[in-house]
Amino acid sequence: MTDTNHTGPNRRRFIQGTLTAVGALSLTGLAGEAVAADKPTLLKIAQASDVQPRAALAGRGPNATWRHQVFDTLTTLDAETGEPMPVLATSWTISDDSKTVVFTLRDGVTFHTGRAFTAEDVIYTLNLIADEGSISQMASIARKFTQVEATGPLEVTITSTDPIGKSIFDVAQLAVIVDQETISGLEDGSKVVGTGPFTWEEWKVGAMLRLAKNPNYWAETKPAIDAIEISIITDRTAHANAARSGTQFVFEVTPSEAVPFEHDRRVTLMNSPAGLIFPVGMNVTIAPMDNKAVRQAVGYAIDRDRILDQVFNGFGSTSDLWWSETEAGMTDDLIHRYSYDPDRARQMIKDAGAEGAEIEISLPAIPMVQAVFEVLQYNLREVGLVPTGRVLNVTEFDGLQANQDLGAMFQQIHGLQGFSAATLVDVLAAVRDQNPSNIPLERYRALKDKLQSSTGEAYTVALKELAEYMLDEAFSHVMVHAPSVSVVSTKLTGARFNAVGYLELVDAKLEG
Amino acid sequence: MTVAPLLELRDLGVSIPSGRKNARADIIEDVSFEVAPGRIVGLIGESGSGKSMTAKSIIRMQPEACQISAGQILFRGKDLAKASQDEMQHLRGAEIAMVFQDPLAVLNPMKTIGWQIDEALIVHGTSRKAAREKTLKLLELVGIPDPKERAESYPHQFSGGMRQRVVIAIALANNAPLLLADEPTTALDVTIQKQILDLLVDLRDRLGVAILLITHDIGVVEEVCDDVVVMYGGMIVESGTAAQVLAAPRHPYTAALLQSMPRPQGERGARMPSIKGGPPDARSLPQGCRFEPRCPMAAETCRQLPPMRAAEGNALHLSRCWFETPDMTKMTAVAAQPRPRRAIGKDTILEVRDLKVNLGQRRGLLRPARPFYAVNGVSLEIGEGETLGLVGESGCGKSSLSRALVGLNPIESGTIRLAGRDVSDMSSGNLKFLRHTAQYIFQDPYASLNPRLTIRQTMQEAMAQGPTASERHDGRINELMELVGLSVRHLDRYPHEFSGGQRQRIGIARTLTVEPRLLICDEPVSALDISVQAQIINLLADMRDELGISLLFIAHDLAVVRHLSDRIAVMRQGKIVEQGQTDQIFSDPKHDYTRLLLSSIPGGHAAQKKAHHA
Amino acid sequence: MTDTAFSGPRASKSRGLVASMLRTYASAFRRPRGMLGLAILSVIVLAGLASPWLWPGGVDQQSRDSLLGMSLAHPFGTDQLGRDIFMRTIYAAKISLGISVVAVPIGMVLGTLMGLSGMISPRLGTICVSLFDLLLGFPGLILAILIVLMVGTGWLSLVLTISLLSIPQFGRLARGAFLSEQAREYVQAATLLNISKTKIMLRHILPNTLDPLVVQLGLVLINGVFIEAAISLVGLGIQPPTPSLGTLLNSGIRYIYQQPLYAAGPTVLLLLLALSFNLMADALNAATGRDAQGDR
Amino acid sequence: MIRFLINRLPSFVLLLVVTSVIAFALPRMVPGDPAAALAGSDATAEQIEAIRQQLDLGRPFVVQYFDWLGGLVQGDLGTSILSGRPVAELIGDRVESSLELTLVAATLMIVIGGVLGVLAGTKQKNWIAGLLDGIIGLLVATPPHVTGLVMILIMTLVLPYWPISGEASLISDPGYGFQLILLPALALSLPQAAAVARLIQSNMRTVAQMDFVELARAKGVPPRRIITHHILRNSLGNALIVIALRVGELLSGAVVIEAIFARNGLGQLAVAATQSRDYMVVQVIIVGAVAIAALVNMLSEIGLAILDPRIRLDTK
Repeated sequence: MTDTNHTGPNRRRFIQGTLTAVGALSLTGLAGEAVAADKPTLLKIAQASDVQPRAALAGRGPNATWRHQVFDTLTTLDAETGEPMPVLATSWTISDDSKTVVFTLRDGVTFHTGRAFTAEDVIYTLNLIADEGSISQMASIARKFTQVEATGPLEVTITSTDPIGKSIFDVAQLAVIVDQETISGLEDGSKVVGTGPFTWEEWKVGAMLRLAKNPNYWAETKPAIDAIEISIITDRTAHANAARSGTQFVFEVTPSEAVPFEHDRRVTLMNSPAGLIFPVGMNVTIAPMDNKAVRQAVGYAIDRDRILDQVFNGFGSTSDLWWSETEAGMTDDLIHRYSYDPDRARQMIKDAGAEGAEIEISLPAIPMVQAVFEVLQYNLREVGLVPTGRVLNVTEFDGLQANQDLGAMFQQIHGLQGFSAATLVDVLAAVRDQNPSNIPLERYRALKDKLQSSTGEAYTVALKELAEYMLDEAFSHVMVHAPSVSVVSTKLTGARFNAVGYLELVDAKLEG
Repeated sequence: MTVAPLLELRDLGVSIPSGRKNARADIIEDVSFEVAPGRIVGLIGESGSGKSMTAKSIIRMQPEACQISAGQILFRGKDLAKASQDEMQHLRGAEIAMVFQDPLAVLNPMKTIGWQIDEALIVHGTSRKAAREKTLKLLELVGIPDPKERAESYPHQFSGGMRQRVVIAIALANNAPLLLADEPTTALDVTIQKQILDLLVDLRDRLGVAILLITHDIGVVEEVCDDVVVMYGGMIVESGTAAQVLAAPRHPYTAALLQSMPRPQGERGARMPSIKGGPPDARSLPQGCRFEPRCPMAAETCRQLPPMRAAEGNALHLSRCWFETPDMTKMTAVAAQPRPRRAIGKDTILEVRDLKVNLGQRRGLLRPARPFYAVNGVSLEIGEGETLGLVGESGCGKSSLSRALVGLNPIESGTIRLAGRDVSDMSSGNLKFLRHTAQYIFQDPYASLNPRLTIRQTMQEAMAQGPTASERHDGRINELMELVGLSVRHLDRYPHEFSGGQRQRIGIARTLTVEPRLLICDEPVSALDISVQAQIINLLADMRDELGISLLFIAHDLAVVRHLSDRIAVMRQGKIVEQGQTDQIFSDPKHDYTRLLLSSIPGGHAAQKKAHHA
Repeated sequence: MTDTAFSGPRASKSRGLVASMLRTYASAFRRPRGMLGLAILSVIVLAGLASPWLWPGGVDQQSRDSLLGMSLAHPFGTDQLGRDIFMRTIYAAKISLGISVVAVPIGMVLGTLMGLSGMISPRLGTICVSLFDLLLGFPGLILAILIVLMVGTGWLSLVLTISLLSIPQFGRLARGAFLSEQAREYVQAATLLNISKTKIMLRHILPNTLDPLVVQLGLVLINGVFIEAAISLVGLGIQPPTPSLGTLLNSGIRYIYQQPLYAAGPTVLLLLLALSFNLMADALNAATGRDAQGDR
Repeated sequence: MIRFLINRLPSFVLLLVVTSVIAFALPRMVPGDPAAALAGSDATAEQIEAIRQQLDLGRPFVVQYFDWLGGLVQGDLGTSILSGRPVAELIGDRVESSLELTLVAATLMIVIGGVLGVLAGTKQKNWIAGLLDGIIGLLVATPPHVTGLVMILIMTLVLPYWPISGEASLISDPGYGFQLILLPALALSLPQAAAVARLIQSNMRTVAQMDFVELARAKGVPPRRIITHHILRNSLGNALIVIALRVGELLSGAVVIEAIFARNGLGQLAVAATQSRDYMVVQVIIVGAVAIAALVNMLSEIGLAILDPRIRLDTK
C-alpha cells in the first residue's frame, strides 16, 4: 500500500471523462445488489452535503449530482475541448464584435409539467440570474446584458455592452432553464421543474433526494435508469465507510479516501474535468504582506509537490494558476512560476525584515483545507515566519470573505473550474474585484477588461499579460488543482461529468 | 425438667478473621445452654455481647466472615454445626423459625403479606392453594382481623405491631417447634410490645412452641421468660431459671444490670446505680474475666485468668465468676449518696400556649395545602430548675414539639415564651436569645457530632458562640470535659473513637458551652445500653442540680422519665392528654391512655397492680 | 462494631480538617486499584511532559515518509504528513488531559456552589436545580458547536463546553449531598448553637459532601477527555497541527484502511485513560466509603 | 398520578420558557448569519445583503421571538430558513431514524445491562466477578463514539464487507436495516448498559444485605428463589429511573454516533442546522431535547411509583 504514496504528483490514475463499457470488465458483482431485468433500476448516489434546489441557478458542488438530471441548459461546454455544444439551443450565431448572440431553440421540448418550452423561458431564466437577489456566480456577467429578447418563438437575441462571445457560454453552462410557473417551488424544493431526463420526486432535507425517469424526455434516447436516489452522508468517515460497504453506485470522495479503492475491482475511480483549486491569499494592505517580496517568498516556501502527494495522494496537479493550464498560451514557466525553494524564501523574508513575523492564517473548517494548512504552516515556519491558524466555521468564513475581511493571510477553496479564464477572474472570490486581498484595482481591472474584450490571438496575449501581473503581485498563490474524484461502480456505464464537473446520467445504464 | 431438650448448644465458639493473616479471633466462646419444648428461654445481654450472633449461628445464618470454630449445635440430637447448607435450608422455617427485630425491614416491601406467608409454606412443599388457606388461618391465629382482605395488603399499610404479628405468622407457618425471636419487641411501642409478648406466651402455652427470646430488656425477661441466659463479651456469665437469676443473681454483671435498670416502682430521685465504663470491644477482649475492668469486686485473680464455669451449688443456676455470690454492698456503692435536690424556682423558664406545628404539605402554585398537625394545641410550663418529663409513643408528636421549641420545626400558631420573652416569631434576634437560653440534646449522640471534626474543634466552634471570652476558651473546654466525666486527653479524638455513652457526654458538654438555662433532651438515653443509660441519667441530674438548669426530658420509657422528672406530661396524637406531678401520674392516672401505658410496662405488672389496689 | 472497622482519620500530628481529608484521599492510592490507576496515568502524563526531550524534533516534524508502518524509529508508524504517530499520540494525551484538567475543576467549583446554593436561599437552590436540568437536557454537541461558533475553535471553547457540561454532574451530586447533610443532626446541632450559615456550610456541610464529589471528579475528568475527543472528532475542537486525542482520531479514522495504527493509538490511549481514572475513582470510593461507614 | 403531574407542571413550564429564551438567543449570538450560508461561498457582500432583505431577518428579535413562541403554542414549529420547509416536516423526516436507533439501542441496553448487572450482582467465582467488574468498569467509562470507533476498527478487520454505515428503514427493509443499525445501536447502548448493570449490581448487593432477605433465608427459601423473587424485584426500582434517564442520554448521545455511522437522525439535522445558522430549526430542536429530557425524568418518577407499592398506594 505504501508504494502508492511515492509516485509522481502528476500521475493520473483515473479515467477521465466519459466512462464507456467498463462494465464488461467487471469480474465480481456487488454482493446482494443484483438487479433483475424486470425490476426497476435504482441508481444510488452518495454525497457529503445536501442538495440546494434554491441555488439551482448558481454553481454549487452539492448540486452536481442532480442538476443536469432535472434541468437542461442552452448549451454545454465540451469536457475535452471546452467548445460549446447544443442542448436546448440547436444553433447560435455570434456577431463580429462579439456583443450580440442569437440562440435558436429546440422545438418540441416540454417541462415536466407538460408546458412547452419557449424563448420566454430563456429570457426569464437570464433575468433571474441578473436579478438583484441572484446568487449566481454569473450575475455580474449577466448584468452586462443590455437586452435579452425573443426574436421569435424559438429564438433569443442577447446584446451586451462588452464582448460576450466567450463568456456567454459560461453563463449558459450555469443557467439551467427553469419553469417560471413553479419557480417558487425551488425555494423549499417542494416543486422543482425543468426539462431534463429525470423528474424531481421527493426531497427529505438533509437526508435524501429521489428522482424518477422522465418518460417524455425530448431526446431520442430516453434515460435507461428508472430512478435515482441521492443519499446525504455528511460525515466524511461515514461517507468513506458507505463507499466501502458497496451500497452506493456513485459517490464523491476526497483524494485520500480514494486510495483504498485504487485496487478495488468493483469500482472505477472517475474524476470530473473540473475540480477544486486551493489558493492561499494575502492582504496587500496588512504588514508584512504589504511587501511584495514577502508575498513572493511565500510562493517559494510552499512545497506544492508534498501537498499534492501527502494531502491529495497524487490526485491532481500542482499549478500556480487560477484557471486551467490548457488555456491558450499557458507555459510551464507560468504554471510553475514558484517552485519549492525554502532557502530563497528564507533569504527574501530576512531581507524584507519579516523574519519572525507572526501571521494569522484564516481558513474555513473544511477538512481538505485544514489538511493543506498543516503543510503550509510547516513550510512557512521553515522559512522564518510564525504562522498560526484561525479556523472558521464555513458560514462565518464566507461572510468575512464577502466582506473582504479575512486578515493578513487566508486559505480558500474554489470550485468553478472548467470555465474560461475570462469568466473566472470575475467570479473566483480570490481574484475577483471584491477580493479579500484588497489589490489596487486600476491596473488589475484594466488587464481583466482587455482579456474579456479580446478574442483569438489577442486573448492569448492578454491572458499571459494578466497572468504575469498576478504572479508577480503574488497576492494569491494557487497551490494545487485537485480533481473531484468519484468512485463509480463498474456496473454503472455511460455516466459522465461535463466540463464544469456536473454529472450527466441521461445515457447511464446499470447492469446486473 | 426431664424433658429432652429440643436444642442444646455445647461449647459453641464463633470466630472472625483477626487483623493478622490467617489468624482468627473468637467472638463467641464456650456457649452452652439448652432450650426445652414449651419453654421461653431469655438470652440477654448488651450490644456486642454476642447474643444475636449466637442465635444466628444456630440456624447458620451468621455473617460469612464468622465461622463456627468449636462446639456443637444439637437440634433434636442432630449437630447443625456440621449440617450442609442444603440441609439447613430445609430446616429453616420448617423446624426452626426466626422472628426479627425490625418488622418493617424484614418484610419485603414489594410483596403482599399474603404472598410472603404463602412463600414460607410453598418452599417447604405446600401447594399454592393449601398455602393460602393456611395463611388465612395463620393471620387469624396471630390476631389480624379480616385476614382475607389484609392478605392482599402491603407491609407499609400495616402498623408496627401488625407487621410483627405477620412476621410471627411467617415463623409459625410450618409449625416449627423452635422459634428464635431476636429482639422481637425492641422496635415497638410499649403498648404493642405488651401485645406481642402476650402472643408469644400464648403460643408457648397453646402450641407448646419452644422460644429462644433474645433481648436486652430485663423487663421483658421478667415478664415472659422461664429460663435466662446472660451473655457478656461473647460468653455466658450466668444462666438459670428466670426466678433464680432475677431474684438472686450470682454474677456481679447480672446483679449490676438488674440494679441499674430504672423501675417504675423503684426509689425516685436518688442517683441511679450504674456500671462504670462501657461494654468491651469484641476485637480486644480482656485477658482475664471479661467483666473485670468494670467489676466493682474485681481482684487480681480476675485480671489474670478467666473464671471457669462454676458448677457447684444448684446445677441449673450457673455463674462464671471467681466469687460465689456478688457482694451487693459493693454493687450499690457505685451509686453515690443522693445529692440534695435544688429547689425549683418561682420563675417560669418556658411557657408554651396552644402550640400548633404543621408538618403537612404546604400550598403550592397548583396544589392545595394538606395540613398535618404533628403538634395540635399543646400548652405546658417548666419552672426554673424543674424537670418536666414528656412521654408518649412513637409518632405522638413529642419530637416535633421539642424541635419546634428550638426553631427546627416551623410554628403554625401559638406562643412560646422563654424566660419571659416571647420568641414565637423566631426572628433572628429571638433565635439568638433562644439559642443562648435553651439547648437541645439529640437522641443519637453519634449523628449529632460532625465525624470530621475532633472533639476539640467541635467544642471550640461551640465555644465561639458562647458568652465566654475567647482567651478563656481552652480552660473552659477542659472544665466542661471534666464536668461531664471525660478527660482532657479525649479532646483530640474523633467522634468514632468514643463509645455511645461518651459521645452523649460530649453532646451534653457541647450544649453547656453556651450556658443554657433550659436543656431539651430528646430521648437522650434510648440509644444507649442499660448500663450506660444510668450514667447519662445521673449526669443530667447532676447538671440540673449543680447548675440549676431546667430540663424538658422526652422519652418513651416511663420508668426512665419517672426517675428524673418532677412533673410528667403524657402526649398522644399531638395533644397532651394528661399532665401532673410524677407520683400522682404513677399512683393515680386520670386518663385511660396513661393507664394503658403504665400497665404495659414489662415487669411492672406487680407494682402497678399494687398501686392500683392501694 | 463500626467503630473498630473504621480506618478514617486517626489521631496524629496534623489535626487539620483539610489535612485529614487529604490523608483519606491519599490512602486510596495505597490500594492496589488506586496504585495501578495512578501508575497508568503517571506513565502517560510523564511521557507527555517529557516529550520535548524524548523527541527533540517536535510533534510537528513533517517529512516525506508518510504513512509508514510500524518500525523501531516509529513504533506506531507515521501519519499522512510523515509525522511520528506515537509521539503525537503521547503529546495529544497531554493536551486532551490538560484541557479536561483545566475545565472540569471549574465545572466542579461552579456546580458545587450552585448545588450548595440552597444554603443561602431555598429558592436559589431550586433555580439551580432547574438549571442543572436544562444543562443536562441541552444537546451537548449543539452546545459545543454554539460555543465554538461564538468564541472560535480552540482550547478556550473546549474548556467552556466541558466546564458547562460538568456543572450538573457535580451540581446534582452536591445538591443531593447538601439536602441529606442539611437534615443530619450534627448540622442541626450546629444551627442550634447559633453558628453562622457560612461556617456551617464551610465546616460541616462542604467537607461531608466532598467525598462523592472527589470520586466524581475522576469520572468527570475522563468524561472531559472524551468530550474533547467527541468535539474534535467532528472537527470543532483543537485544530491541527496541534494533536489532541480527538483530532488524531478524526484524521486516523480517515486513514483507517491504510494505517490502522493511526486510529488505534489514540483509541487505546483513551481506553487506558478511562481505565486509569476508573480505577482511581473506585479506590477513592472505597477509601471514602469506609469513611462513610464510620459515620453511621 | 395526575396530582403528581399537576404538581410538576409549573416548574416544567418554567423550564421550557427559560429554555426557549436560551434556544432563541444563543444561536443568534453567534457571528455569521443564514444569509451568508444561503448565498454560498462565492457570494459577494451585496448578494448576501440582498438575501438578508429577502429573508426578512431584520425584524427586532423580540418580535421574532414572540412570533415563534406564538406559533409553537399553536403547534406551528416555524419554517426552516435554509430549506424553506416547515421545521415540523424536517423533524418528521428524521424521527423514524432516530426512533429506530433509540429503540434498538434501548432494547440492547436493557438486555445487556440487565444480564451483566444480574450476573455481577449475584455471587460468582472470584475471577468471573473480577472480569465482570472490569468489563463493566471499562464500558461505563468509554463513551459511545469511542466504542463505535473500536467496533469499526474491529469490523473492518474481521468482517470487511459488513455494512458499517448508512441506513435503511427497519420497516421497509428489515434485514439490511438491522445490519446497519446493529453497530451504532450497540455502540450507543454499551456505555449506558454498563451503567445500568453497575446500578443493578450495587442495588442487588444492597438489597441482599437487607433484613427481608434474611427473613427469606430464615424461611428456608432456596438461594435461587431469593434472587429471583426478593432481590431482583427490589433492585429494579431505581434501576428503572436510571434506565429512563439513560434513554434520554441515548437520545443525546446519538448525535455523534449518527455522524460516525452516517445515519440521518435528528442529531445530524441539529448539527447541520447549527452549522448553517438555521436558527428556526436549531431552536426547536433544543427546546424539544430539553423537554424530552424533563419528560423522561418525570415519567421515570411515575414509573417508580407504579413499581413500588409504597408510593403507588400512598399517592392515590
